[in-house]
Amino acid sequence: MRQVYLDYSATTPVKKEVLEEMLPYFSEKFGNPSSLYGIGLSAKTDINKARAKVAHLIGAEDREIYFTSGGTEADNWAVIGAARAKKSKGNHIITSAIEHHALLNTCQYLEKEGYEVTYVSVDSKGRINLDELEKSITDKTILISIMFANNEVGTIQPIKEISEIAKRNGIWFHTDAVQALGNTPIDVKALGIDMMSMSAHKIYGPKGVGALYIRKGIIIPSLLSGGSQENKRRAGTENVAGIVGFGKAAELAEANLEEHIKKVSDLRNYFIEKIKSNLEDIDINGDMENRLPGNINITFNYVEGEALLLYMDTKGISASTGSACSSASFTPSHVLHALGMPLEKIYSSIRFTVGDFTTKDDIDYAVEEIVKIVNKLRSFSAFSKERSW
Amino acid sequence: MRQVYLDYSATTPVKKEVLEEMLPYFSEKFGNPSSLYGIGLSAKTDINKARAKVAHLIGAEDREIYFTSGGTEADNWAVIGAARAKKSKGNHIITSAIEHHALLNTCQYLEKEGYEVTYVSVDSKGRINLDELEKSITDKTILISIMFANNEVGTIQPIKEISEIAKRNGIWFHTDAVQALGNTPIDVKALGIDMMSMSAHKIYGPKGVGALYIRKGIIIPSLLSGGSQENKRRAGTENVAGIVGFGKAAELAEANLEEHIKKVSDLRNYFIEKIKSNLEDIDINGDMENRLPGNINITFNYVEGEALLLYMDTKGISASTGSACSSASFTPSHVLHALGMPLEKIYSSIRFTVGDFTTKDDIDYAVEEIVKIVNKLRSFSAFSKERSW
Amino acid sequence: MSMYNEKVMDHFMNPRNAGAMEDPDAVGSYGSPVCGDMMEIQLKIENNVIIDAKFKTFGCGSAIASSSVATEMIKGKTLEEALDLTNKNFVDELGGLPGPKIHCSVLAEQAIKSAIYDYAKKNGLELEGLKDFDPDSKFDDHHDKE
Amino acid sequence: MSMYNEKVMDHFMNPRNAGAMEDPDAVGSYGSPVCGDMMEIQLKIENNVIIDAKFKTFGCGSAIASSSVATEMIKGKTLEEALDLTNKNFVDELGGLPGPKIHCSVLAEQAIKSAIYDYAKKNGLELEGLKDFDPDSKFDDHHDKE
Ligand SMILES: Cc1ncc(COP(=O)(O)O)c(C=O)c1O
Ligand SMILES: Cc1ncc(COP(=O)(O)O)c(C=O)c1O
Repeated sequence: MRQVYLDYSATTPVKKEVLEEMLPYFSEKFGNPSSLYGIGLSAKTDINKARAKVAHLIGAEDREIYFTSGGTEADNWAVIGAARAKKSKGNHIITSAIEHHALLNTCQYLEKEGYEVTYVSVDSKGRINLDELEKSITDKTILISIMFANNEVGTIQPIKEISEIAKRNGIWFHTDAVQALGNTPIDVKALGIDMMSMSAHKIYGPKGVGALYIRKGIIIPSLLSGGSQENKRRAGTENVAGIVGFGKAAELAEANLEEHIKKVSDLRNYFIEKIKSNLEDIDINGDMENRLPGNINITFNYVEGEALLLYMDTKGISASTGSACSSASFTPSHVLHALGMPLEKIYSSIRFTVGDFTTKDDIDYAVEEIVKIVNKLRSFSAFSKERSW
Repeated sequence: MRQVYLDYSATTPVKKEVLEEMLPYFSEKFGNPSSLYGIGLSAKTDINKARAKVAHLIGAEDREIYFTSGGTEADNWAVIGAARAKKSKGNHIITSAIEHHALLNTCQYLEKEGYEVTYVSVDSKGRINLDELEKSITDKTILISIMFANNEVGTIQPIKEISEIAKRNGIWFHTDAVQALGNTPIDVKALGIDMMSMSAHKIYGPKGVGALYIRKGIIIPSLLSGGSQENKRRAGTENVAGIVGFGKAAELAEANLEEHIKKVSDLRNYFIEKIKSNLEDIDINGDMENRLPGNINITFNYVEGEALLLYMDTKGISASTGSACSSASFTPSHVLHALGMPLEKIYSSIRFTVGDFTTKDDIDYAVEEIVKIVNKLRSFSAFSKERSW
Repeated sequence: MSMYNEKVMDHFMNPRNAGAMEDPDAVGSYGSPVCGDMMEIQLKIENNVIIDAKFKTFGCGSAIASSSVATEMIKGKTLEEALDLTNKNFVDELGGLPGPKIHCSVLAEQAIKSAIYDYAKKNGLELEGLKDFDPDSKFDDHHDKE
Repeated sequence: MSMYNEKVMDHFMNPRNAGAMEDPDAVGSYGSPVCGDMMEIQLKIENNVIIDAKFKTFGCGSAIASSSVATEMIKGKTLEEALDLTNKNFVDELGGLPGPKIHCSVLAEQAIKSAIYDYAKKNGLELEGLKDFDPDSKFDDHHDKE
């Protein structure tokens, strides 16, 4: 059966060039980078080459990049690290209502310890309220953490404006750029970012490796302690193959950035136009201006999302309701909720993301099948245009 | 140049069968295991197959295995998790003086927070003092964490006796089995272990993946929070390829256990006999009875370890001083120190570990070269039998 | 690979009795769009026997499959027999549902009860199986909250 | 691949002047086995000029390479000239050492000073370059502690 993968925000396939670069590190160049002999030292050198590539993609210095086991660890580390480092200054953290659970749940963990967290609201397009952000700052505020781009609706935040507010108030600014990386230009220096989370598997690299950018001068305690890897800030034998793969993926992302954005946003717009002209009663969610190039979020009114996903799956079409990691948990998306959408619409919403391997033909096929499926499901839905909810 | 790798305790090459099993998960079966569609669900199923293999190797139930980014994360999680979970009961942790830094540094981190830690001493062979352990228990003791086998001298601890002491006193017992796994039979139920750390790259699996066994009934908070992966106890998109590789490595370890132990300990003994009969003034450290099959730790009196390692490296022979992760840090081994060795002997000690790909011929070559090197370095050392330190 | 077994998938992909009928003798519904699940059922009844059933469901795979299998199972049954069926019977007939999805089958049970209640009310029947049925009961969120 | 550059590796693998001589005119040492580094140096001196040097070192790669390059550099130099050499000169001559290893080169500087001090004492010389040299100074741990 034809397979059309439209869930690049959940994860991406490892690109051929990336896998090729990784392969020697499993069984040949397998040395422990902390060792003093040849195959150990060369592994260390190769990790540092990967570090330089990731740094270059975001305009950082090499030594400001710390490899982690993924975006989740980077988010946990940044927030818990800032909380511990700034304990004597205060206990207040500002974030947004639409962050990824890696951030939200870490904040909740800290709340149980007595930290206070403000969740700034967003408008119906998913852009945070800058005024509200600035007003929520107190003299106890130690961290502002606002995601660069949202994983469900793709809305890109006004990062520069946020960093200026943070700077003006002498507060550290962290951003979760897991979705933004490789999908929009990022220059951490120009944007005034203090810490930034990244993940390899969203940019055609392997799963289980990510990085935290920590601006030099910022000192936070380790989340994982032990050996003296990563300049003594993140312990654990390095996932050498994974890191090398992340480096290569970053290099490709940088080289292809413009082309990628153009290609993917064209496909996205084609998808949206096509589905709009073939189906009634659908809503396109999010912000068409400040949006990740590949993101499409649609409410198919009167059709429940999981049912739609499963029908699509039988046609080889992959997409998701909300973020992948909550797909299996059947809870309505906190992001769409924060955008002010009613629950029934949230249940009827699907995220599609197109990527580097998507073709126009894929979209023609997908839209055609989706239209058929939606019409079928609507034919026996308890709701309809006539009997609206 | 001939390469003879004698540092299997630092890391192991990924076995061919393991890599083969991993390969499809990078670019083909690349789905996010939290997704609802085919390639996501099958990734999830394959993770659970790997979980079953790891569980089987140690006699655990599948659902008691939680995958992590490595041994370091497992150690950090177990100790910090227990500390947080048992906060209301007490603040005292008992461990040993010869633990890996992943454990020691985590304890130190907790000490800064006000926890109290007792570091039980070991005898000259590296076995912990059970009496001292039991006497150090107070009504505030919440965790006993003693490593299964030591990474530097290979000494295996009396795990059953320790777990009985823990049980008798109603205290959780964690063990760092990163080095023991695949090198000695482990049955967590028979041994009464509550939590156990493991790492794939020490058993011919990939770097950057490990696991924590958490006995059912034990509830500790997550170290990484976010998505609902790993039964909601360890967030982060799963390193699917790595986990599948760990599963395969565990399966092979179980199938080959007896043979592996026999082969590797024969090689170890051959190495020791051969070097003893060709060099004077060397000491074999550790315990010849309770020892990991592949571990050899030798003091080459009057010859500094790093110099020896580098000379060996030029002959293609890889070994290490102390643990790999402290090799680069030039601090004398805390393990040999705890065994009561004087500093000059610590500086003159080297760890060799033989493994599944080591041959007798490798050892003949290595010993021959090592003898030449030691004699050369001794010829211009400031110390000698005559001018002893 | 799917989260549901083949039988569930079959009922989900090819739902039996989906849609509406003309002049139903009984109509019932259960659920709420804000909970993500809503089922409407229509019945044709002759001599106390359900001779036809149709459903319309807004809901996930297991809600649709349960609607399908439930309408199949009640056809040919007397009202009392139909009232005896519980969501467990539907789940069993489907060969099982994933743990967090079992509650979705309650939808069908309750919608059927609601339709028969409607019929009983209109026809002045007193049915043992409706003794504990409260047509105004608040719709509980039958999804696992996690 | 190695942590040291080629020149360091050359001096380390093929140390110049390693070993001992007969009837040295001066002997000095520096370091301590408990610090993992100890160097002994022997000099032959004629007319205030170092005409031969030998060393014995227990220590790491950079300690041995520094010993080798230092003994090469002082040969042919007057005592004053030799005293002027610092560990930085040895490191430069070696083309650099890794950061945490630079301190190991201090070993050679101090051992040379100690030998010349021995010679000066035996021969009643007063050397400007020894003004600040304290032969009984405690040996500092020159390794980075971390
Ligand atoms: C915005 C965002 N943050 C964090 C994460 C977590 O990253 P990882 O899956 O690498 O742990 C994800 C993806 O899952 C994400 O989309
Ligand atoms: C005893 C012991 N514990 C923990 C670790 C850390 O494991 P990892 O390298 O997977 O983080 C190691 C190895 O480095 C080890 O030998």
